[in-house]
Amino acid sequence: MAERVGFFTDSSVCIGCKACEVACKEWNGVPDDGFVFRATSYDNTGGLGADTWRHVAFIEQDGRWLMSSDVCKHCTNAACLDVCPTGALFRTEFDTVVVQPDICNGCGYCVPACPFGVIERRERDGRAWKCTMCYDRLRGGLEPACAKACPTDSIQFGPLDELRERAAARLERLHADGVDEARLYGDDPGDGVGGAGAFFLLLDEPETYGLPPAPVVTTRDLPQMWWWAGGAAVALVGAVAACFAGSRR
Amino acid sequence: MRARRGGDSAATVPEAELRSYYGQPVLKPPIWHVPHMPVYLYLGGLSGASSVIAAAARLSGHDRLALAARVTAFAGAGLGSGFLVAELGRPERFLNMLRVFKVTSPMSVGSWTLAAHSGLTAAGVASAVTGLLPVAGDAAVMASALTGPVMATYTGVLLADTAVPAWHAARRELPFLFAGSALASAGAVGMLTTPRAEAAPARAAAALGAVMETTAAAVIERRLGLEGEPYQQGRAGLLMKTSRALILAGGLLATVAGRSRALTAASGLALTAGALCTRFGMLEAGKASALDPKYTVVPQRERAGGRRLTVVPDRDDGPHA
Amino acid sequence: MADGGWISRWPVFRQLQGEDGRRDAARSARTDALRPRTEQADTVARSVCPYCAVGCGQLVYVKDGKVTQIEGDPDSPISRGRLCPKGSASKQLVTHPGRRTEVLYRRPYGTEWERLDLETAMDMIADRVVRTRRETWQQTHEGKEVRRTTGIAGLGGATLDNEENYLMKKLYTALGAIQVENQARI
Amino acid sequence: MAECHPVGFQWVMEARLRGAKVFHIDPRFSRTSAVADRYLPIRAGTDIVLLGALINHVLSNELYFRDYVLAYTNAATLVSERFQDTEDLDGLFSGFDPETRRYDPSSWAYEGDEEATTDEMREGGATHAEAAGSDSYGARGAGASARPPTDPTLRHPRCVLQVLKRHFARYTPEMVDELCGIAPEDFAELAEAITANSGRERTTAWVYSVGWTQHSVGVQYIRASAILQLLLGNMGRPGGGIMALRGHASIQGSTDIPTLFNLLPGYLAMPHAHRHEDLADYLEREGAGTGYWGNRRSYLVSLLKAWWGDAATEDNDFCFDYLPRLTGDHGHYTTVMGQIDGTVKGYFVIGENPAVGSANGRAQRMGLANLDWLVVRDLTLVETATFWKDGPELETGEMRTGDIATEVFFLPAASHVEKEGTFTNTQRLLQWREKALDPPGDCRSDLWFYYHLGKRIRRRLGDDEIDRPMTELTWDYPEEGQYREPSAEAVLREINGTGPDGRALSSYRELAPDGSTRCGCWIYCGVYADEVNQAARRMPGNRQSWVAPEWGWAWPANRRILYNRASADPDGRPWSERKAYVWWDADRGEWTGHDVPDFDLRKPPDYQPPEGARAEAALSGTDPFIMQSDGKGWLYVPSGLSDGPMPAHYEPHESPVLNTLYGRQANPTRRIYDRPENPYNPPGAARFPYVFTTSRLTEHHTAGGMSRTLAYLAELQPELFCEVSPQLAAEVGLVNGGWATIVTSRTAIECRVLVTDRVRPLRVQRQIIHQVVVPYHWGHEGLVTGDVVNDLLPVVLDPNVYIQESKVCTCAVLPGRRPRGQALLDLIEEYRHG
Repeated sequence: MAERVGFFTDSSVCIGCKACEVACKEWNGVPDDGFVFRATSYDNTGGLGADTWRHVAFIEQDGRWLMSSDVCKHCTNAACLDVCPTGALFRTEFDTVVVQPDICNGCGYCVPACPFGVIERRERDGRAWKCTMCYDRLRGGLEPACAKACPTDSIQFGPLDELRERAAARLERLHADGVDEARLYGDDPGDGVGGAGAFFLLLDEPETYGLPPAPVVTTRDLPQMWWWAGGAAVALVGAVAACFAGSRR
Repeated sequence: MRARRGGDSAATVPEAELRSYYGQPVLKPPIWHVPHMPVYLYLGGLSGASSVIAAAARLSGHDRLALAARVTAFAGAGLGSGFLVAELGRPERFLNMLRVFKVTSPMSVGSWTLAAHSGLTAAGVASAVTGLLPVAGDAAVMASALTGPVMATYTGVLLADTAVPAWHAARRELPFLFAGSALASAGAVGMLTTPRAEAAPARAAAALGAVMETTAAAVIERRLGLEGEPYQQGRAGLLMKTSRALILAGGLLATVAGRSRALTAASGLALTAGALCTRFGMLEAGKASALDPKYTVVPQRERAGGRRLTVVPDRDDGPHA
Repeated sequence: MADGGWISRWPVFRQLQGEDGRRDAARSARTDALRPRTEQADTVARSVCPYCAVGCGQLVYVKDGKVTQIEGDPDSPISRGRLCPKGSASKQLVTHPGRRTEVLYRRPYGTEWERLDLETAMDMIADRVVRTRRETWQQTHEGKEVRRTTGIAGLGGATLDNEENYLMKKLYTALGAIQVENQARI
Repeated sequence: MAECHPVGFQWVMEARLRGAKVFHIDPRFSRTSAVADRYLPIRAGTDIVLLGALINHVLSNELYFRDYVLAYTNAATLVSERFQDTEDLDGLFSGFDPETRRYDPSSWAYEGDEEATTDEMREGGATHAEAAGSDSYGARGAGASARPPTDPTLRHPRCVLQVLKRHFARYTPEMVDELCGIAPEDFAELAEAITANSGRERTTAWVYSVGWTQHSVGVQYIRASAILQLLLGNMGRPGGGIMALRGHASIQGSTDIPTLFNLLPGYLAMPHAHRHEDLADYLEREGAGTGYWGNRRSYLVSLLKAWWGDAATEDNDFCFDYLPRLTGDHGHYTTVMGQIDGTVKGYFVIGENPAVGSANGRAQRMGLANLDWLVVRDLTLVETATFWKDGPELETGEMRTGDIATEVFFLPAASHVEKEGTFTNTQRLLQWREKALDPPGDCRSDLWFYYHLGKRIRRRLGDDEIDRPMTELTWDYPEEGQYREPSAEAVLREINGTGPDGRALSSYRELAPDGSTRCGCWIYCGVYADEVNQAARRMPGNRQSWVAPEWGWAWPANRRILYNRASADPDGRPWSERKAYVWWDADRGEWTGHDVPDFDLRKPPDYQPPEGARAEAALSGTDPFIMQSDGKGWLYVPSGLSDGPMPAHYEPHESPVLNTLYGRQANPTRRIYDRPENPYNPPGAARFPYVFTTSRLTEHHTAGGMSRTLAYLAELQPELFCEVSPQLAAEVGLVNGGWATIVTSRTAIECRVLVTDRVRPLRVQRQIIHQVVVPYHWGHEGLVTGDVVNDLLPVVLDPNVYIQESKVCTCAVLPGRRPRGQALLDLIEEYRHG
C-alpha cells in the first residue's frame, strides 16, 4: 500500500482566488452550482456539496478578511465510508476516502453521517459526490488539481506525516510572529475522527469558517448503539411474550 | 455584513457568542424524502413486531391472530421494501445493497435483515395461503421472529448512527422508541384485523408498546437538553406532540377496547396515526437539528473545551438571496 | 481478479476471503482501471494562459481532436505550474457550448442574424474595405500630403499574438488606415 | 495584485515568508489587502499627493541614496532659468497657453537646451502633444543634451534636486491626511519602511496597475513613483523597480508591436504631416542623436525594408512616404466621436468589446450604430456584436433595431490553443505557444484573417498610385495546414529581421541605416537569433538560475531587468554582495553577471565619450539609462511630456473635493470631449456626492467576454454588485443583498449591494467622503448578465497617452433598482441638470 497522503490547507496564505474550486471542477467534470448572488462577502457557492468539492469561505471581521479553502477531510475514521451500505465509498491505497460512482445507488445515508457536512447527493443524478483527492491523478503519480493550481501554496499536498511536520513548523512560526490566533484543525490523530487526511491552519474558531469545533465520527458509538438496540429487541420480544403469557388457548 | 451571528449585538460578550458561517448549517440535513422514509420506518417496524407476534400467536395457539400478524409482517416488509427502493437516487441499483455486508453500516445490516425478513415472511404467508409445506412455513415464521426484532430496532440505530445531533444524542433511547412504536403499531393492526375475542394479546401489545414508546420519548426529552430541542419545536414538535397524544390515547383505549368495536377501531387508528406521526416527526426533528448550526456547535464546544456558549437568538444576517 | 466471473468479484465473497469490506473488497473494476486521463493524451502542447499578463505556462492535452485538459506547466519559472481561477477555467474557455463556431451576418436594418459562408464573408469584407478606402481617401489634409483614410478604423484586444498585431499594423498602415487602436490604450 | 494577478502574487507571498513587508494602498480593501502587512485606504485620484509627500520626506530628510542619485540621475543637471514651477504660478508650469490649454515646454529645458526646443514642430510642442507624441516615449525620454551643465554639489538653486525640493515641499503628511485620507502615523510608517528598505543592501519595489494609469494625470502618477525610486536607488537593481501589472495576455506586446495610432513597431513614432515631411525631417525631429535612440535611422529603415522590401530604396526614402500621416488625435475615443459624426464608416473590432469595456458605453454604441459596416471577431457573441439586437439603448427607446443601418459581420476566432504565436507578458517576456489543435468550424486565427483579407484586397487593387503601398507590400508567408494558415514563425522571423545574407539577425546592434537589413520591430531583434525561435525556449525553471534566462526571450536582447548597469556602482562593483546582479569584470574587460548586462558589453566604467560622439558612444561608462539622450534617470523631465516636467496633484475631472494644493482644480491639459454624448457631472454638484471607482475581480476578466460565458467562473461571481461601507448604506438606505442604483450624468445602472467594513469612509478636509467600488465585468450577454458599469464613466483623457480617467468620477446612489425605458432617461435628465 502507498503512503498515506493528504492536504494541508494553510489559510494564513490563502488569497481567496478560488483557483482550487475551478481546477477541481475542470478536472473532475463537476457541474456548476448555480448562479446565485448570496451577499455573503465574496462567497457565492455557499459550501461544500455535490457540485462544489473545494469551497473558499470568506469571513469579514474588523480589519481582517479571512479566507480558507475547505475540502473533504478524508477522515481516518470516516463516517460516510462506515455507513455506506453498498461499498461505493471505500478507502483507497492512499488512505483517502472515495465514492465509486458506478456503485453508488444514492441511498443518501452518507449525507447525514458526515460530521463536516461534506458529502451530498446530486439530485438530478441520484448519486452522492465529494472530493476524491483526485484519485485518478494520484494513481498516475500526479498531485490533485486544486493543490497543483493553488497560486500561493495555501493548499499543500503530500505524505500526511510530512504535512503534519510542516504544519507544526508553520504554526510555530506564526506564533513567534505574534499571530496567536493561528491554530491547526484536524491534524490530531487523537481527535474525534482519528485525525483528518485534509487538515487546516485557521486564524479563528473553526465554527467561524462553518466547521464543527469538535466533530466525532458517529460510528465511534456504534457498538454501544447496537447493544442498546439489542436491549430494545429483547424488550420487544419480552413484551410480546408477556402479552401472550396467560392467554394461551 | 458580518460573519458572526449577532455580532453587532452589544448584549453578548464576544467570547461567549455562538459563531457560525453566515448562520449556515455545519451539517447536511438528511435528504430522505417524505413520505417514503417515515412510511418505511413505520412499515419496517410494523413488520418486525408483527412477525414476533405471529410467532408468539402461533406458539400460543392464537391462530387467527397468527395469520393476521403473518400477513401483516409480510405486507409490511414487502411494501416497506418498495418505499425503500423508491427512496434511492438510483433505484435500479437497489441490489447493490447486497454487494457488501458491513456491520458498521446500520443500513447494510438493515438491508440484509430486510432481505432475509422479507423472504421469511413471504414464505410464511405463501405457506399459509396455499397450505403447502406448513412445517416449513411455520419454521419461516419462527425464523422471522428473530429477524423481526432487528427490523423493529435497527432503524433506531440507523438514525442514531449519523452526525445529526438530535438523532445521535438520542442513540440509547431511539431503539426503544422504535421498538415500542413498532409494538404498538403491530398491536394496533392486530387489533384491527383479528376478531376481538382473540385479539387480547394484540391489545396488550398495543398498550405495552404505547407505554414503551411514550417512556422512551419522555426520556429523550428529559435527557437531551439543547440537542433535544428540535423534538419540541416547529413542525417536528407539533408532530411529536400529536404523536404523543395519539399514542397515549390509543394505548389507553387499547386497555379498555376489548368489548367495543368502535373503541378498538379508534385505538388501532390512533396508534397507527401516532406511530406515523412519530416517524414523520423524527425525520423533521433530524432535519431541523442539522440545519441550525447551534445544535452542532454548542454541544461540541462544551464537550471539547467546557466553554459555555450563549446562544444568541436567530437573526437574519445570513444570505439574502 | 476479473477471471472468476461475478462471484469472485462479489465483494461479499471477497470479504469472506479476508479482504476488507471498507477497502479492497469494495473496489469495482472501473475503480481498478482508473488512471489520469492526461496519460491517454495524443499530444501535449506547451502554451501560455490567455487571460492576464503574468504569462503562466499551460499544458494543453488533446485526445481524438478534443482538448481533454489544460493545466499549469510546472517547468515555467514564472508560474511553477500554478494557475488562477481564470487560467484553471481555460479548458472551458475553449470547449464551452456558448462558443461560436460559425460566421454570422446582420444585414443593414436586419432584425436577426443570418448564416454566411466564411469565404463569402471574407470577400464581402474585402469589397467593403476597398470601397470605403476609395470613398474616404485623403491625399492631402490642410495642405500637407497625408495619403490616408479616416473612414476605416480598427480596435484590437490585447490577447492578440505579436504576429497578429504585426500583420494588422502592417496591413492597416499600407491601406492608409490610421485609426488603429488597441486595448493597450484603454 | 492578489486580486488580478494571483499567480504572480505567489512571489510576493514568498517574499513575505522571507521577511518582506507588504503595504497595500488602494481605495478598495481587496484580496491583496487581506494578506498585506498594512493596508492604507486612499481616496481615488490622490496618489500624487502621497507619492509627492514620500518624495518630500526623502528629500527633506536627506534619505536619498546619494551615490546613486549623483551618478545615475539628472539630479545635478541645471534647469533653464526661464523655468517657472507650480509654486510660482499656483498650479501651472511656465509655458501654459490658456487658449489651447497646452504647454509650450521650451522653458522646461536643461540650461542651454532652450533654443533647441522652441520649435513647436519638435517634441513636446503643441503639434506633438496633439498626436499623443509623449506616448512614443514608452522606452525613452525625449531629446535633450547628452552633456548638460551640472552642479555635482547639488547646491545650485536650479539644479534638478533643488528644483524638486522646492516643488515637493508642500507635499506634507498633513496634505496626505487632508487630501488622501491617510493619517499622519500611517504615512510615517510607510515612509519609514520604504526608506529603511532602500540603499546599498536593500531595495524596494512598487507595483501598480490601471489604478495608476486610468487618470487624467495618469502618466504623472508613474513619473512620481519613478522619481521616488530613482532617489532611493531602486531602479535597475534586483528587488527594485516599478512593476506595471498588465491585465491582458499580450498587452505589453500590443504596445511593443502596436496597434496604436501614434506608434510604429518598437516605439517609433508614426510620422506627422506637419512635423515630418520626409525621412530626414523625421529623423531630425524624433529625439536626440545620443543614447540608443541615436540609431533610429537603422530601426526605421529596417522596418520600411521589412514592409516594402525591394521597393524600398535609398532613392525613395525607403518608401517613407507610404506611411500615412497623422494630423492630430486619431485615438480610440476620437474615432468613436468620428463614428457618431459619420466620418468613420468601417470598423474592425478584434477580440475587444468596447460596448462594455470602454468609458461611456452609450457613446460607443451610438458610434457602432452609425457605421456602414462592422467586423467583430471573438470567441463568443460579445455585446459589441449584438448592440443592435439587445443593447441598453433599445430598452430606453433611444435606438430601434429597424433603424440601425450597420452591416455586421461576426467571425468566430480561434482560441489561444488553436493557433501558434507569441504573447509578451508583463515583464517583456515573449513566450511562444504551441498549437494544440485546429480551430473548430469557421473559427480562424486573426493571423489567418488579416493575411487572407490582405490577399483578397490586393487582388482587388489595380496599379493606381494610391494602391502602391498595398501592392508593393511584402505579403507572402508560407501557408500551412488545411486552412492555409500563414506561418506565425515566418512572421516572427520577419519581426526579428534578416541581414544582407538573408539570415536571421541576432541583435538590434546589427541593424544598419543603409537598407541592407530588414527588421519588423527592432526591440524584438534577436528573438529569432541563430534561426532559432528563442521565445519557444522551455528550459525548466528548476534547471537554471533564478533569473531563468533560458525560458522564453525578453526584449531587448533577453535582458530580464532593464538598466541593470545601475545594479553596480559607478566603478562597476555591485553596490553590495547581497544585491549583486551585473558587474564589470576588469580581467576579462567586460560586463558580466546573472543577467544579460543592459550596457555595451565592453564599455568600461571609466569610459568617457569623445567630443561629438553619437548614439551609445555618446554615453559614458557610468550612464546606465542608455535609452536616454544623457544616459541618466530623469528626476525631472526637460521635454517630452504634455503636462509638466514634474508631477503635480490635480483633482480628478469629477471630484467632490477642492484641490487645496494649488489654485488649479484639475489637470489643466486633460483632454475633454465637450459633446452632448459625453456630459460631465457639473463641478461641485452636491447631487453627486460620492467618489465612484471601478474594480476587477479575480473570478472575471475585463469586459467579461472570456469569463461571464464560462459556468465555472460565472457561478463564482454571478451578479454585478457595488461595495459600500455600512455608513454609506445607512445614509442612503442600502441593504446587504438588496439593490442599488448608481447615477452619473451619463446614465444610471443597477447592481446588488455588498455592505462591507472593507470599504471605509475617509475623512478628507474635515468631511466624510464615501467611495463606491464597483467591478465592471458585466454586460447583457453571457451566462450571467448585468448593467454595463463603464456606461457611467465620462470620457476625459490623460493628455500624454490619451488613457481615459476610468478609475474615478462622482456619482449619486439610490436604493433599489433603476427605472426602465423612458423613466430611466427622465431620471438621468433630472440628475444632469439638477
